[in-house]
Amino acid sequence: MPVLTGKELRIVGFLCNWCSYGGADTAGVGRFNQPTDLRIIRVPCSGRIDPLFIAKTLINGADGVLVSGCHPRDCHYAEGNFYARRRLEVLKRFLPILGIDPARFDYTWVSASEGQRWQKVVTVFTEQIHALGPATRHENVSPELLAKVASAIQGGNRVAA
Amino acid sequence: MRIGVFVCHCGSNIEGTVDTATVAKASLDFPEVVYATDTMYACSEPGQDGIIQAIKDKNLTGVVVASCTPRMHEPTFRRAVERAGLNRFMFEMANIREHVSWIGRDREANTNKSVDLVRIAVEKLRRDAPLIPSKFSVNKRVMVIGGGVAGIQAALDCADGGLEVVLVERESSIGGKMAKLDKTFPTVDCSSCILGPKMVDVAQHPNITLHAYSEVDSIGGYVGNFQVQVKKRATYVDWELCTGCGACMEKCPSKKNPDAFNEKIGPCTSINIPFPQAIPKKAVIDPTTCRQFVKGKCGVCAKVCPTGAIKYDMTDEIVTEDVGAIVAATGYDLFDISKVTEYGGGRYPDVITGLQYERLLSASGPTGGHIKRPSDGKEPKNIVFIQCVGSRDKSLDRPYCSGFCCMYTAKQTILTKDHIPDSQSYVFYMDIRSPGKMYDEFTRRAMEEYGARYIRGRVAMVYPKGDKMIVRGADTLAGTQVEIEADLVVLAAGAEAAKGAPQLAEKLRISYDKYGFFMESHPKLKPVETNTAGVYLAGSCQGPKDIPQSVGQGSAAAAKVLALFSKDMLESDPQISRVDIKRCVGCGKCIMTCPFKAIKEVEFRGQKKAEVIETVCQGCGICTSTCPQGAIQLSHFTDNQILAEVNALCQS
Amino acid sequence: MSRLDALKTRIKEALPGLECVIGWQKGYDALHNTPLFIRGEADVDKLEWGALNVHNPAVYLPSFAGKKVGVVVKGCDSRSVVELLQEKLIDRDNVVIFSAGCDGVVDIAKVRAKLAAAGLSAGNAEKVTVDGKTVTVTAAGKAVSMPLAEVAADKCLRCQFPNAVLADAFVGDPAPQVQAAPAADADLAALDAMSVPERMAFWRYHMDRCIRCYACRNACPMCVCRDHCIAQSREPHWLSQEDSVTEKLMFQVVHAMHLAGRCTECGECQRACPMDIPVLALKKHLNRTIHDLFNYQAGVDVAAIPPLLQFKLEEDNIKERSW
Amino acid sequence: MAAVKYIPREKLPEWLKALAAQSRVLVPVEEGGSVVFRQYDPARAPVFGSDATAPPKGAVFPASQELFSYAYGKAGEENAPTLKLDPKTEATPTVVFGSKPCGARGFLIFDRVYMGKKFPDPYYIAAREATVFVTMACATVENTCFCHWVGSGPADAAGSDVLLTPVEGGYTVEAVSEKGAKFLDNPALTDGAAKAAEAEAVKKASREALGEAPDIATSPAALLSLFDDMEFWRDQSDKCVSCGACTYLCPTCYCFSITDEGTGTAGRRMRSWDACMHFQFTLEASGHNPRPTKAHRLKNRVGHKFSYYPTLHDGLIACCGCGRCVKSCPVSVDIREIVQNAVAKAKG
Repeated sequence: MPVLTGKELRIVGFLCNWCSYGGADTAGVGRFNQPTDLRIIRVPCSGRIDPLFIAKTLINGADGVLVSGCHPRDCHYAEGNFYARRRLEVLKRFLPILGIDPARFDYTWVSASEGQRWQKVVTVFTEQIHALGPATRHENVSPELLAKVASAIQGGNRVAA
Repeated sequence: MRIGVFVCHCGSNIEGTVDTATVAKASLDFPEVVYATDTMYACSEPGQDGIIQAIKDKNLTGVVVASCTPRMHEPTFRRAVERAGLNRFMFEMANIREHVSWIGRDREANTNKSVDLVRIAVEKLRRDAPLIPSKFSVNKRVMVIGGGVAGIQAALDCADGGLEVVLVERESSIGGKMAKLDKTFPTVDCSSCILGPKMVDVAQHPNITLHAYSEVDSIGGYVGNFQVQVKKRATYVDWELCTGCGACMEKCPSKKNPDAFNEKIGPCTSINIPFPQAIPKKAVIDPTTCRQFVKGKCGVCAKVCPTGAIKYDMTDEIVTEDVGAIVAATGYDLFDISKVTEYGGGRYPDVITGLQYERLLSASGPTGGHIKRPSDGKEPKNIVFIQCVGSRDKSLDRPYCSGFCCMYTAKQTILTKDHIPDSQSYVFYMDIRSPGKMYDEFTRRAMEEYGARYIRGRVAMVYPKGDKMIVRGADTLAGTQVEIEADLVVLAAGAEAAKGAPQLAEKLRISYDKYGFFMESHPKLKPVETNTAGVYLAGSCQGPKDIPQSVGQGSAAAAKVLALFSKDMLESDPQISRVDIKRCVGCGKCIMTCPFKAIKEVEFRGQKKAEVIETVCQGCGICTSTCPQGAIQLSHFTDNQILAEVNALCQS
Repeated sequence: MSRLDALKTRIKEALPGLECVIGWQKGYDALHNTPLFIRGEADVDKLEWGALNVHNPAVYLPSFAGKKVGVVVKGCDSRSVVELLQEKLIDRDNVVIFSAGCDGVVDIAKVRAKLAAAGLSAGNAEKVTVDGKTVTVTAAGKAVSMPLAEVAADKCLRCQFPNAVLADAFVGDPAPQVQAAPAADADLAALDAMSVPERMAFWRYHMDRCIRCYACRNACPMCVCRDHCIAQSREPHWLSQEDSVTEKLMFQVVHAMHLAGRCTECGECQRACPMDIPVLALKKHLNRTIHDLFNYQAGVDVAAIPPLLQFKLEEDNIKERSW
Repeated sequence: MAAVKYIPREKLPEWLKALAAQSRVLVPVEEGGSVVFRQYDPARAPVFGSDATAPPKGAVFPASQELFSYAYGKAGEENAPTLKLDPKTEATPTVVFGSKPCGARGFLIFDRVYMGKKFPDPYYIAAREATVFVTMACATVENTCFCHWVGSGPADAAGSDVLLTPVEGGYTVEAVSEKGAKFLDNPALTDGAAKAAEAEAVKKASREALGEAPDIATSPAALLSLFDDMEFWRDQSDKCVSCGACTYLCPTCYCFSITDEGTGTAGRRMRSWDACMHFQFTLEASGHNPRPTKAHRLKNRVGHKFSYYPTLHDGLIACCGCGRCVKSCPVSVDIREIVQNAVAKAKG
């Protein structure tokens, strides 16, 4: 029973321990109501988040991935979120070429004190994913779309030919 | 592995919206889970005993507790499983309170989500390995950054506790903001009379080394073994020789410089000792105004100095201090009142800050303790105090209360009446915040005994009319507009983070909030700790505080340092990165990206390899996400563990 | 003296101090050259220089770690050498770079298509001549001429570096600069024109026939994990042994992301693919992103730091989302 | 054997449709510039002219195959683990239609390994028995073809069940096995006696186009004698990039590895193609690798095909001469050249 069918979508969060995981805790302590879809994976630092984790999660069929770390300059490890910012931005721009809607992935910064901000981020992101609906996996591309793309390529050995 | 899962009710905190029994039952379907139960309070003594008993009875080799945030009780439960004979890292938590039960009322969805969180905790635990900390020695010296009252207290307590203390002060004297105050509330005793002796103690304490006129340049290392580079700024006076006699100040021809110690309402000489009780009492030349520097000729001070201490060619000097702990006590600065243009601060000389008013009240101030307004030196009769200038104001991005302004304004109205018996003080306020011992009584006295007129309402604008300042505002209790002809307007400028605080926080690798105040480790339970081991906070650098609170925090931080140094060896956190030497190709990308220089290149059978320096590694994992072949793995957060969590959530 | 003869002369001079010199020679038929490892003077005369030198010999350099080798490079290949030097995967003192101006190489797949259009099979190629701007292939007794511009590798159509960016021995006249032709990026343009779901279908269509031989990876000079690649060690378990489209695509994503900011677009991944899967498009797309975000291009500066291994406190081109 | 039949080119779809009604029919089709075997779809015209990029190996020996699925459970008070296995040996009846002779012949090499008495492989046997090969003799040959070196030829029917030969207007059809004979019973097929001579001419012409094969009869001994000559193997393997293209595209390469892929308490045991050109092929758990370099690995690949296998299997060379390893190699490593070099070197 991974998600409640019809009610929830599969949304995975990667949160740094020091800021955003704490921010999510603060939101909880403050009883800030949030949608229930998100499942949080705790990592020490946003710099620990290999963008490939996100690619893997989305390719494996998650409907959305949310990453949150410390605000720039406020990283517990000084520099982790600066590396993360570059890598995550590159990934975000890479996703659409793979056929994955980039709106299924967002990254942001939430500090341990920003419970309300966290509530807002989760709510807005969850709504965004629900607006997109369940993600299609590459295996499940419709035969019609596959045929359409195949016929456009037919006869060539390169993308455009 | 044999895994036990304990699902906590947390009284009704979790059980209220999560069916914990169902979560426990569902957990039994997860791989290698052989025991699962719900429990009333997992963290309580019977709760912990239950876990320990189950580990023994069921031969568990790993434990998952589904309860509150691991940021709260992970250490508690790790100690519990350790007491039962397991390695304390064979433990994972599922946060079903802060992340589930407290953020939604849908019991079905919450229960289902809790099962998922236990599922990923189990998958992570299955890939946990026992970790054993290594020990390292502690350098039992402490650095205190900031020589205000909080820093002084921390330094003295540490020094009295037998530690070597290095105190670093940005200005040429310690004392901080308190040294500028005339009297202190609610006792109205003389600020320098109570602070002065402590400053002298600092100077005389054999365990304290003071670097005044100095700043922290960079910080390396880790708890127990920090290396701090301190930049001693050039004073152009050899302090070994300077006796503080003041002859140079008498003869200095450049006399009209704004005096920073006097909050720029009085002049000072280019070579200066800020105030008579300064510690150290040594002169400093300001090269931006000194004629020797500006015009290239003068040299008067060098001629008159009886000890030949003047050194125009002095340069900044870097000294390295090795310490085991650091207390940050860098205080606060004042909100820039010129940002509230309708009050005219910065434009009209007779609109001043509360701290400037303190200098006017002080016998050692520019007016010798006589209240004379800056514009024409006349004694003011009608004085208007405006509260919350740069505090509790969202439009200025200063939503917080600075805490101590209500009290010092009350004190200032009392002192005003003492100085000028025929004067009248008016105070525009939003609310009076006086929750300390004897505080509310004190504000009452200001109103009732000293006749200060408190007007609840905001001031709309302040403008000059002849030699008066017209203060126009609202009296919300009377429901009327008020206009007062004032001789002097005193703004209770709010406290804000000290200049350069974020930069220092970055050097210390501690967090700071959006206003620049340093973040404590826990707002209630760890108020002087930070998230960086070995770095503590004291005083207003964490948020605005009055003197007793600052002193209390100084002592608290000292107690933390003394407790840390009570051990000869510290245990390093074993959650660090490790290199699989077979897979490492020696490309050095991890070395390039490590923020702590915790990875070095080594030769292994003629090949370049990376090696982690255990005590330096902080466990951030940047290296792990940088290494393409996964040769360097952060223990407890390995690629395999995170992938297992991902797979547990995204089963195809 | 021709470029080839000049190269031979310089290699002969240097050979005694070198483990070997890597270049090209004639292959199994007229259409195929193949990498050459010159270990003795007799081998030098096998060297070829021209449009059939399609391979990037930089791929072999890291395997000679600790030994001093020579390598003959085209302009594009030299960028890989620069990148290897930058990442300290090879030692500048241990590599001698020979080069000459390059007028472009053919894309065998395009030649194959041209021949097929003429009713001929590339598998029957008997003779190939490259004369200035024209390639003439004789197969089954029939000669077919094709403009080099129409059968050149895509990378040649937008070549910025027809002359090596780094060389110890650059011989002959430099080759003229190339005017970038839009056809060079037709692959990206086609993908750009597709909707996001169509791109998903596109990869589903192509990755389906991937045989997981990892020629794309092994031909890539920047894939330095080699024997320890997670694709096969499956430790860490980034990829499973399932031969599903998602697993195959995931490998391409791993490859592309590991190359982000490092890929010089030599195109070997796609050229090497026996199943003609257009995997280069992924890297080209990433390179475009890297260039947009960080104004960076790999393989031109030995002293540069790849953009994902550094950062700026304030990024110029990354806009934070407001919530 | 039955008499030669004939089918006009335009009637092929009719026959294919009839076959597809009974079995899975795999035909070579163009896909993104490559030719691969895919389930017959009347909308996609098969490509019979040139040899497929990938041989029909996967029809019988899939790139990745589930051997069985498993699920762990728990039982009793103590939640003792239980295991449920679900093996999948049944095979789908399949017709591989339009492979070249070399593609079908490859399975002869498999058969001796997987259908032997010692270790019969139920998965392979089931799939092999369920598959019929309707093979297309070659009318043309390519530079990389060398089937005639290994005892085969462009019209070799070994391993096939039906042999088609392209002639003017269509194909002659001959059953070459009893299994194949049953497939000729279709109205689209007519008597082909009149075309038989033309078909024979086509076969002869393509065989002649291959020219004379060099004598490599001594290859088993020659390769063995060079086993320790690592300089020889270094020179042969210098340009190899250690990918698996040659192996995975080879109709005779039959090596596999086995892995369990599970999530949670359930999973599948997979058998997948493995490639001896990869470092991991012989990597031992200790970290030791008896074939640490590509020279060792290439030596094994060539040695296995032209020495060790024929020594064990009555001189049968484990190569069908399709030339895919040469044609698809990113750096044109040429196994013919290596074998000849070895034979020459051994002669001295």
